[in-house]
Amino acid sequence: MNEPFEEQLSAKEARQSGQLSLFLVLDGYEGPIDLLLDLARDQKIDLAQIAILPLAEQYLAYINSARDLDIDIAADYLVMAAWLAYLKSRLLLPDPEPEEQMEALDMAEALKRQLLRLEAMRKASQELMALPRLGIKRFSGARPERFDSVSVVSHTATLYDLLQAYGQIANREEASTLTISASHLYSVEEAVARLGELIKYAKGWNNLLSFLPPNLKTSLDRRSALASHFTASLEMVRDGQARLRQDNHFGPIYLVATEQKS
Amino acid sequence: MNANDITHFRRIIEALIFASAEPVTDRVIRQHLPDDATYDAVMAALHLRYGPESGLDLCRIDDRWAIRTTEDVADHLRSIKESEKPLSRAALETLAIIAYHQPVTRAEIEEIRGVSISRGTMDILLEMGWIRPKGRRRTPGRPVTWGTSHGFLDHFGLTDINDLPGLEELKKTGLLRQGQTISDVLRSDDDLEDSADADEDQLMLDDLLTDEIENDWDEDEEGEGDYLAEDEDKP
Amino acid sequence: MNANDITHFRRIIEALIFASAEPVTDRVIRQHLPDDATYDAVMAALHLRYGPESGLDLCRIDDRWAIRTTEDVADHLRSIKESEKPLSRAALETLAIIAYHQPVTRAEIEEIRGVSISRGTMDILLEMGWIRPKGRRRTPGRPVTWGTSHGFLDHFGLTDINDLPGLEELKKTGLLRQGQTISDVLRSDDDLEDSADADEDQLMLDDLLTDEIENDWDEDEEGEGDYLAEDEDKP
Repeated sequence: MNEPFEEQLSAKEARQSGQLSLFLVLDGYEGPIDLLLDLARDQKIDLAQIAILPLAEQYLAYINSARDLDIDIAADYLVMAAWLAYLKSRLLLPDPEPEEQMEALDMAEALKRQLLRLEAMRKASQELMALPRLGIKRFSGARPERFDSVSVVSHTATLYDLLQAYGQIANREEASTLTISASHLYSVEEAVARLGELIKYAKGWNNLLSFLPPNLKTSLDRRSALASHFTASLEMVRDGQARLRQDNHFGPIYLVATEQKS
Repeated sequence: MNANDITHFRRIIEALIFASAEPVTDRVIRQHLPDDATYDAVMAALHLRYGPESGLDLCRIDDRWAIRTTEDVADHLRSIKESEKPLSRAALETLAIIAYHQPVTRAEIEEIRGVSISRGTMDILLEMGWIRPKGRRRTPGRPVTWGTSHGFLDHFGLTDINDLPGLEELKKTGLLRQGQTISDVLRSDDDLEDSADADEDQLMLDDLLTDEIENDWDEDEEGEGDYLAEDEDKP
Repeated sequence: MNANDITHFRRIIEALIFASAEPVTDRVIRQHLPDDATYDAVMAALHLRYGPESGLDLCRIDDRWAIRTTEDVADHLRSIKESEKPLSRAALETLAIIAYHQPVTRAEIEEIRGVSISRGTMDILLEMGWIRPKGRRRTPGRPVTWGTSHGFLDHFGLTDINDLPGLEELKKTGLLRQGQTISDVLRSDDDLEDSADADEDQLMLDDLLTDEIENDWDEDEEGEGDYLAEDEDKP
């Protein structure tokens, strides 16, 4: 029932049958751990008893024969080969440093563990697939009926809600009209131009208020004109075109052009 | 054939009927059974098992068999849960626009609201029975126009669609602001999020409802289309 | 509560579970029952009814119930057997690793298999409805962790994840715990700084494995869609 496992078997058979099909064989393995696991299975039934050193040697011999045949070997197989070669040398030549000898043993242990773990997962996957699976060994009812309790949501709204909603829509529209009127606020640029012209004709100190345009209807217009004219007057003072005077706090502000003598 | 055998076959036929997508024909059932006597005994046992004691029924459909839930139980399971939800802001505004601007197309509603309407919004209003298609606009694409239904008048306690207060009346209630300043605009923006002010508005509206709706409405009775005349923005 | 009442409720719950395609949660079942005592009595009655006498089985799947045909009648139901799509070895192993190591990240799966997983492998398992994202690991990059779904339990006939074949044994061998592997060794050769992190991760993972596999399966039961927002470190 498990075709994939058959595939793997055929890869293994190919490996055992000789080197001609080496390329195909490597292709049939899912990475170096898979190949190692296959080699290990040849060596022992009980993977827990596996000897890492001969396994490393087998792997290296296998990769080398593939190399001799000029077969393209994927990088991870080569990385593993390098690592195993290193491990082998460390295991074979007892290190003078006991600490490093321990490290080599740890590495061997880690490899063994890795093999055991993958083997365990392979076995587990087969056991899983052998369970009484739905649609294979067990069946569900094929004519499901649905009883989701129909939840009927009725929406509530009062006349007040409705009117309020409409009022707000209308308000939004008015608001957008007002945005346009807001651009009629007196700009500083306008004030600079106006004040610059007017001040040429003004004699002596004059109240800043007297420079404001005459047709200011609302207090908002008035305030904005005042603010921009005041700012404009400050700019003119900075530029040396005018001087400002205020005799007391909150008192009237007077303006005079610099060319004139007060 | 002893009782054990009957149970054995009954179990098979039970599973077969359960797991088959279509009702199972007598022919197929018999294929699983050694003889007619077993067939009779098995079907009798199944009828017993799926009798009044069960929430399921062994139904005969022509020459086929199926196990279905009994009607009384199905009704029980299909319990209807009613719940009330306030109408969403989007739905409320859409409804208001339809009420005031009818007949109005979807595109026009979107233009007025400044945002597009999701399908669900119209669906909810349709489902509530508050709006209905009124016809088609004689413009390219012939879009459907929408209006309010009798259900709408019923629900909102209106006798006639012209009973809806016009914009001027809304202004008097404070629902629609007039003579706005920047701060007014800012405040009305706040209103969108903050419904705390609503109580205040409610009070004013109550005044309006008692004073004006009941007494004074007749003035814009005539002129079907005119009651919104002050709304120049309308397409 | 008398026997008649129990029968009344048993009929309803029987129909509910019988006719539902997906396993029915305890929560839904309880919604149809007045109290816990009735729940207990009804479920006991149903167990009796779908006992060995029946060709159908009342299966518990985590906190859900479903009626499925018994294994022993399967041979008679060959006509309705679904044609089985064989899974690739990669998919099978990935599924086993997810089932036994959950919650597990993609990188951890790759480490166990010693190769990278192709996109399609996880996709197939997701499409089968057997795996689901469980949260995110509290490690750099906050990788998504994977676990099995209710669909997995239902498909493989497991009541909960502790029923996985050989799980106890595997736990004893310690193979399910993240131990030092050759890729750790390779990595620590490459980059000594990394290995410090790795140890830390390992500690947390061990905690997670013991915590979650043994006790805490239901943790992210609700909010299937919320998993991305969820941390495994949530209370």
